[in-house]
Amino acid sequence: MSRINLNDLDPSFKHRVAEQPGGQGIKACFACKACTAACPITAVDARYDPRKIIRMALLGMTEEILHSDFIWLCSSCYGCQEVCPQNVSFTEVMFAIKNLAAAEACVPPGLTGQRLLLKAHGRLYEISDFENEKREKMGLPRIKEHPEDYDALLG
Amino acid sequence: MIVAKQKSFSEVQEMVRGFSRVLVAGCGTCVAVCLAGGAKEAEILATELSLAATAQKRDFSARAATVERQCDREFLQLFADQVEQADAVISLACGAGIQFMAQVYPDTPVFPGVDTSFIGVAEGVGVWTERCKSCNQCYLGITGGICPVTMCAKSLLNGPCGGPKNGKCETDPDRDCAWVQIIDRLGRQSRLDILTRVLPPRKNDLDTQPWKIVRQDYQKRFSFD
Amino acid sequence: METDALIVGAGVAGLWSAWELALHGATATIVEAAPYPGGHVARFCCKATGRCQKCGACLLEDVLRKVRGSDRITTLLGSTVLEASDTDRGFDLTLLCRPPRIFPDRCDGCGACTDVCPVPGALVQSPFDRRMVLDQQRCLRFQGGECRACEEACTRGAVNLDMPAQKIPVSASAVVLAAGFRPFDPLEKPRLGYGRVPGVVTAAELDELIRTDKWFPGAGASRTRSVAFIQCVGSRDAKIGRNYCSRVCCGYALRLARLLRSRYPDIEPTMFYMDIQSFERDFEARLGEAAREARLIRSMPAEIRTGSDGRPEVVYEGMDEKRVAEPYDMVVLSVGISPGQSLGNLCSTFGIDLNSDGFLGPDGEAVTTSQDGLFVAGAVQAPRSIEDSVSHAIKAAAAADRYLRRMANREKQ
Amino acid sequence: MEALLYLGCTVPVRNLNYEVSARLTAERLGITFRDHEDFGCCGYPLKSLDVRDTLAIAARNLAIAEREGLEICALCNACAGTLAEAAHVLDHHPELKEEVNLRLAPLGLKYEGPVRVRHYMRVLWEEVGVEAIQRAVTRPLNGVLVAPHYGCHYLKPSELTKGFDSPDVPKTLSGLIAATGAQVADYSSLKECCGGGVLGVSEDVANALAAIKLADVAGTGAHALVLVCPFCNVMYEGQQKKIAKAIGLDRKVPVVYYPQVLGLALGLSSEELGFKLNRVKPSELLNIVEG
Amino acid sequence: MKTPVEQPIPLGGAAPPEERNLRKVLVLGGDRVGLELAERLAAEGFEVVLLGQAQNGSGTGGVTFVPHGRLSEVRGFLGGFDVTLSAQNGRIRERIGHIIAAAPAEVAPKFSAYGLSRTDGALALSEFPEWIARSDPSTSRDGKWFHAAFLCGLEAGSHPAVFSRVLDAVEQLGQLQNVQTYVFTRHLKVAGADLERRYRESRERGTLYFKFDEQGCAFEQTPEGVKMVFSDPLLGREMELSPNLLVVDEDLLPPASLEPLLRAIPASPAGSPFLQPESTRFCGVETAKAGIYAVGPSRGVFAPDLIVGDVEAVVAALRKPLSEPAPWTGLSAPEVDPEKCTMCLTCVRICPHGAMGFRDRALADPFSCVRCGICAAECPMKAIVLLGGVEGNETKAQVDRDLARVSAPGKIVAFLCSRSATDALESAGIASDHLSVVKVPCAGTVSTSHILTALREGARGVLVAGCFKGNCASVYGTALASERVAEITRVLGSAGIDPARVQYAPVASNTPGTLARAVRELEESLV
Repeated sequence: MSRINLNDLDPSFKHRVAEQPGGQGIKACFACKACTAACPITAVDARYDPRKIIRMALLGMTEEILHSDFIWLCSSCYGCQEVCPQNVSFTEVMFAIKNLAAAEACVPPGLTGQRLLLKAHGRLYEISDFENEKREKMGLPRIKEHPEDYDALLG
Repeated sequence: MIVAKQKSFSEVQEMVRGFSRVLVAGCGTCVAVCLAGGAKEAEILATELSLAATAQKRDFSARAATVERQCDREFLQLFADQVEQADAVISLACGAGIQFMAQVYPDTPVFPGVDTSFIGVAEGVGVWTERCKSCNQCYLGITGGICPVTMCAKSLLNGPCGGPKNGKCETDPDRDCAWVQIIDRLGRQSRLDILTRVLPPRKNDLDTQPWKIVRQDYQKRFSFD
Repeated sequence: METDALIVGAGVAGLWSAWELALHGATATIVEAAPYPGGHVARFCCKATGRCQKCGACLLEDVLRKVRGSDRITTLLGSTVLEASDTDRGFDLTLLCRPPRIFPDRCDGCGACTDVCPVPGALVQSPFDRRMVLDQQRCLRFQGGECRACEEACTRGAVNLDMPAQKIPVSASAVVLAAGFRPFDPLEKPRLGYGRVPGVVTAAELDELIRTDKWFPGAGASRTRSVAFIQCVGSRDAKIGRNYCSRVCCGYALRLARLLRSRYPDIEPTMFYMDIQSFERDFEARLGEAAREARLIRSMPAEIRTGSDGRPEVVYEGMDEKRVAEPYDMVVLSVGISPGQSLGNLCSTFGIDLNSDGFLGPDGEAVTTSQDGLFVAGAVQAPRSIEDSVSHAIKAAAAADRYLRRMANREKQ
Repeated sequence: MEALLYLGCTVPVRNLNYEVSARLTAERLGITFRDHEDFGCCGYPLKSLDVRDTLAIAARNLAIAEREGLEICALCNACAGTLAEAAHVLDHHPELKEEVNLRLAPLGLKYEGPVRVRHYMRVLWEEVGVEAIQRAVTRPLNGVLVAPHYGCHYLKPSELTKGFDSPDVPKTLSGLIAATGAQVADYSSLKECCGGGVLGVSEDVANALAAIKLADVAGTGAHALVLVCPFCNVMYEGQQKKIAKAIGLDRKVPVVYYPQVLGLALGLSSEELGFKLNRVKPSELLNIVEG
Repeated sequence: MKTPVEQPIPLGGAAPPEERNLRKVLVLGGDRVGLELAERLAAEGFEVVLLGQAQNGSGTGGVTFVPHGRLSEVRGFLGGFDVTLSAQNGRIRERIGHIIAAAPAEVAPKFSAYGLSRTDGALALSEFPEWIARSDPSTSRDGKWFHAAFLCGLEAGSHPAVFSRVLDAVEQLGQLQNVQTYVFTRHLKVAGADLERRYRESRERGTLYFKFDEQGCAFEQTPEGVKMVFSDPLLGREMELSPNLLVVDEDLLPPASLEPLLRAIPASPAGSPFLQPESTRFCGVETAKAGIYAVGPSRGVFAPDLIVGDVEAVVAALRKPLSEPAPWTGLSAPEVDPEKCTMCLTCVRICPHGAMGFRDRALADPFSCVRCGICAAECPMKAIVLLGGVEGNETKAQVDRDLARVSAPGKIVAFLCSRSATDALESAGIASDHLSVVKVPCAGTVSTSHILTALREGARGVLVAGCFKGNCASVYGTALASERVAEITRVLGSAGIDPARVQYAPVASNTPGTLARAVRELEESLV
């Protein structure tokens, strides 16, 4: 990997992340490494490493982070933020970072599909008559969809 | 001050082998000051000898006694009773004291408990250095108060030998070269011109090695003419 | 009863302030809740490894010797301050003095009482002379129960639970609060396995075991070789409101590690840390030595759990592997210094506030408080090492002495 | 007690066994579930794209509950977590609440808060209690050995679960299982994440996570893995075949929902509890209980 | 014999003063601390000579300023120091009651440690306040970020006092727009009042920290500026930074003016620049010599708030009424028998506390002496005795008296230091029928002849139990005692006696096991 020149990085990135809901804590990190030790994803895929991601964000390696595939690997298990002694809600910070990536349209395709589903049905799974009949057979109440509300909310 | 150092215990033990009543005689002046033969050392040596004898189940006793100076007959006479009861004496005085002790008590074997080392000074706690060879022809007046006879490994009188390195003696890199120091000192005092005078060779004949000094003025007390 | 200075706490700071005040000619009364003096330090062992490691624990015995020899100092053990009000001459206080329930001259330290006592820690051996002492703040009988097991078990008639506690009014011109600290309770961090995972102890527990000669590495396959020290347990942790460094634990752990190794050279210590906080004069040299003897790993473990072989396992981020679960024979938690338990009471009794870290008195190093004539000394005010507590106590005594002189002058006029 | 039952997206379509057993057991234990037809998705799936969208959607559901004056009881860990977290965030950040309410206004909804959101297990633990469950048990599940799986959002973030359970030393699900008379299997990867959160991004990573627990639980010889979340179910039941093949697991791990286990202990039949919908059949377990 | 290193002879020098002036104080100052101390003392009625203070005070009476003055020699004792000062207008001799070293720390920028030299873009930490007063990094470069790097204990450990000053600077820069600050360090020392909180706040404002372990940072300095090349310990990737401003930290060192005082305190360890011995027993402002006090940097304390506390403590120390120390030993100061004293000056030179002087014979200053008894043990003429004893008017030396009372035959005679082993004995519960105990004030009290006497009287073994090395309150009492034991065991060996019969054991007052083990090991070696 080529040498990183700090003069070329983007010191404002950390402040931008901190402005996102949930991203506030990012700058408090003092790199104790407990988060990585608690991360189940790191254990199976070395590309994902909480303290490295937070380091890259703090250093301002904006492009490398937002265009990466690894930020989407967070399973949002909250393990990292439970162990953090500095109250960095890292799971929320990851959402904040992913939101920034999404704003730049760097999103895995599956996720945008879910958004469309919600707009269309107000649910991840369409409720067809077939579903409701199956439910009725088991003595369960029918379910309604409210796509208009979700469509309105999601614009 | 005369500086001496204690002989090893085994050497002392060996000397008095075969004697069973030993007096350990301390001297309260030079050897006390250089922590080799004062009252405490005398007592310690006596106790050590007794302990060793006890361990070997020998009939033995050692006593310690200390006087102001063993180089004076008056003080030595204070030992009379103790020497009477002893069959040998270990003197912790300098070589002079030991000999005088032996002379005053000619019937009793007197052994040295210390090795007399030199005439020197106390540099600090437990550190003594030699300053004088008692050569009887003192040059200190022209060598800035530093004795080349004592301090120079070759006792040179006319400047360094050519071997000193960084101000140290060629025989021992820890030892200051006397002549470098002499030149330094005289330089500080702006008296270097003194050294332009060449000193004649040191006299080494019988005239300069007096074994006796007699002050005629005191001797005259006894003459009535 | 009248005294120039009332000192709350007979730990190393309280004792030292009393002694310094006595040197100034003042009289001092020390009030200590525990049944023996010395506070936490009384349970610390000497960490010397053939040479002194400068832990400072011996300073307690030094000052106790002095305090015992001083006729200007009165020490009331088993006693607490019930009420205090300030007057124009100082403070009027009411003390609750609980007489010692075990007569030291009859007790031979046989331990029969401890064997029958239902409350752990209520009857303990004095750290100074092996005799037993009763902590009335734990004893069932003095907490509203009816137990007399120890009295009945003692064959020498050394226990007497019936002497009445007394309320004693005291007027004091100055008060020095030296109530000490509370070690962080590692149960507040359940992921570190304390109390659950076998082989996990606090540094202070290990310390006391060594002091009382009860710690041995064992033999054979179960011999303790690998020992992990976990730093910053309850320190530098904003999540639990401890946004401060406890200052002493790095040095404490390094000393313990070196002590263990000096006694049992096959012990291999590992230290998990963030930044090593020690800066005594010759520290860098000693850190170098310590680093050769202990493995230093800059990583905070996420969890300590019971491994498959029953040993404690430390889960941390390693250098190459991301998530390492490493088994150790023993895991030592370097628990931090927390504000003392009784601080809330002291605050309301004396009308002062906690500082920003939750300790008593002002921030920083000052020994004065918002109340005239009220001083703080030692770890009651901030985390402090033994040595620092002593120098802080000397300063507190200095300030109190100045105050006492001012009061005396005013009275003269 | 009475609560609005929040089904979320997956349960009412894919996990009818969970829903039916939850409703039946609740009824037996004196919990009244009310349905609300306006509930939709909790908002969790959009959190990666825009946290504000998630808050708005969650707030919609919360506002509905608020209007009804009832708390929400959710069956899914993610729904319970997302709704509870949204309520927590909105209650603590007035500026976000204001923003969200602007978006809700056109729908005729407003969130004032607070609204309480609890997982069904939490309701069981806190409202019914282990002792009452024990008393209600008519058919103790003696001889049954099951492994609990809590799931991440059940225990974390602890700001939301404080006072209920500990993410470090979880105990409630084990306690609830023990109340049925079944034995709780102890295994080392108890707190491991199922991986469901990354399934949409990387199936490999998700499966690798789920595999850890499946292998572990298989090793304990438990009769079933007990879940309380449809997300976890996707991994442990839905992906089990693939994972088993990939890691060479020769033993199937039956997967059941806690209310199914509880239902059995309360005397309900496996048929009533929807066991026929369990894809990895807990035949051994059912054999022990129903013979 | 090799030429020995020259050792300064401690300047107990003169005889203890007959009259003491405790109201006159010499303060070695040089900054605000010295001035404040002088004024505090003057306000309490002391007559103060303030040395080295260039600026004039606020005009408080009672302070004599000796600007640019230097201490050149100290002799004497508490209440009667004969002090020689070199001042601008020649040498001044003064009789002084107390001497306080309150000079500021030497501040040494660490440019050379990093291979850097000072330039406009590379400053020392102390220069930062002046730099920031005349620079405005945030507006000078139109929207581009200004990068400011601080070094803080990068090559070795730092000190909280240094980090606190780095934080001061970082906090100032943190107020500005478009300034990115970096701190390069090794172990960040946050163990000081408020430092952890300020550390966190600095991160919140955007400061980035690089904490190196073994690997460091390379500096390339050109006329254009400094380029730093390093591997980020957290990302493990090569990085470079060309800071617009590089601020180099500084070492805090003790004041250089202490030499004459160091010579006046025999217990100053060779080569140590500090006035207090390393021993943990010295934790206030007092040094090993009565009447000489060390404030802040002179005793190794650099944190500003701690120095303020030192000032308070030293003022109080001077207020204390004069009292003979160590009443709990029950001993009075050493008496020197004029008949026996041969004026060898061993006691004057060996006393760690500089408590011995001489006139027509050696004399102890009772206010400087701590009753350790090292002088008596070392006197070659057995001329010194420590008088007294707990029971009152004893007329014999305490140890000799106790030794005469113990029953030695068949027992282990244990000489126990009052600072350590005596306490340990109380809590150890050692069966006392094994031991004949002689309590001594310090292990250094036990002379060779005491040990030999015990053996002669039939002791099976002799244990000298004192403090650990580095812990002795008389600094080297321990070392002297163990050396004496070593010498005796050498002699015993050549005398055919089991050398294991005499042992020195370091023992801790608070860890009774250390004594129990020592006794057990000695007994086992005797079997």
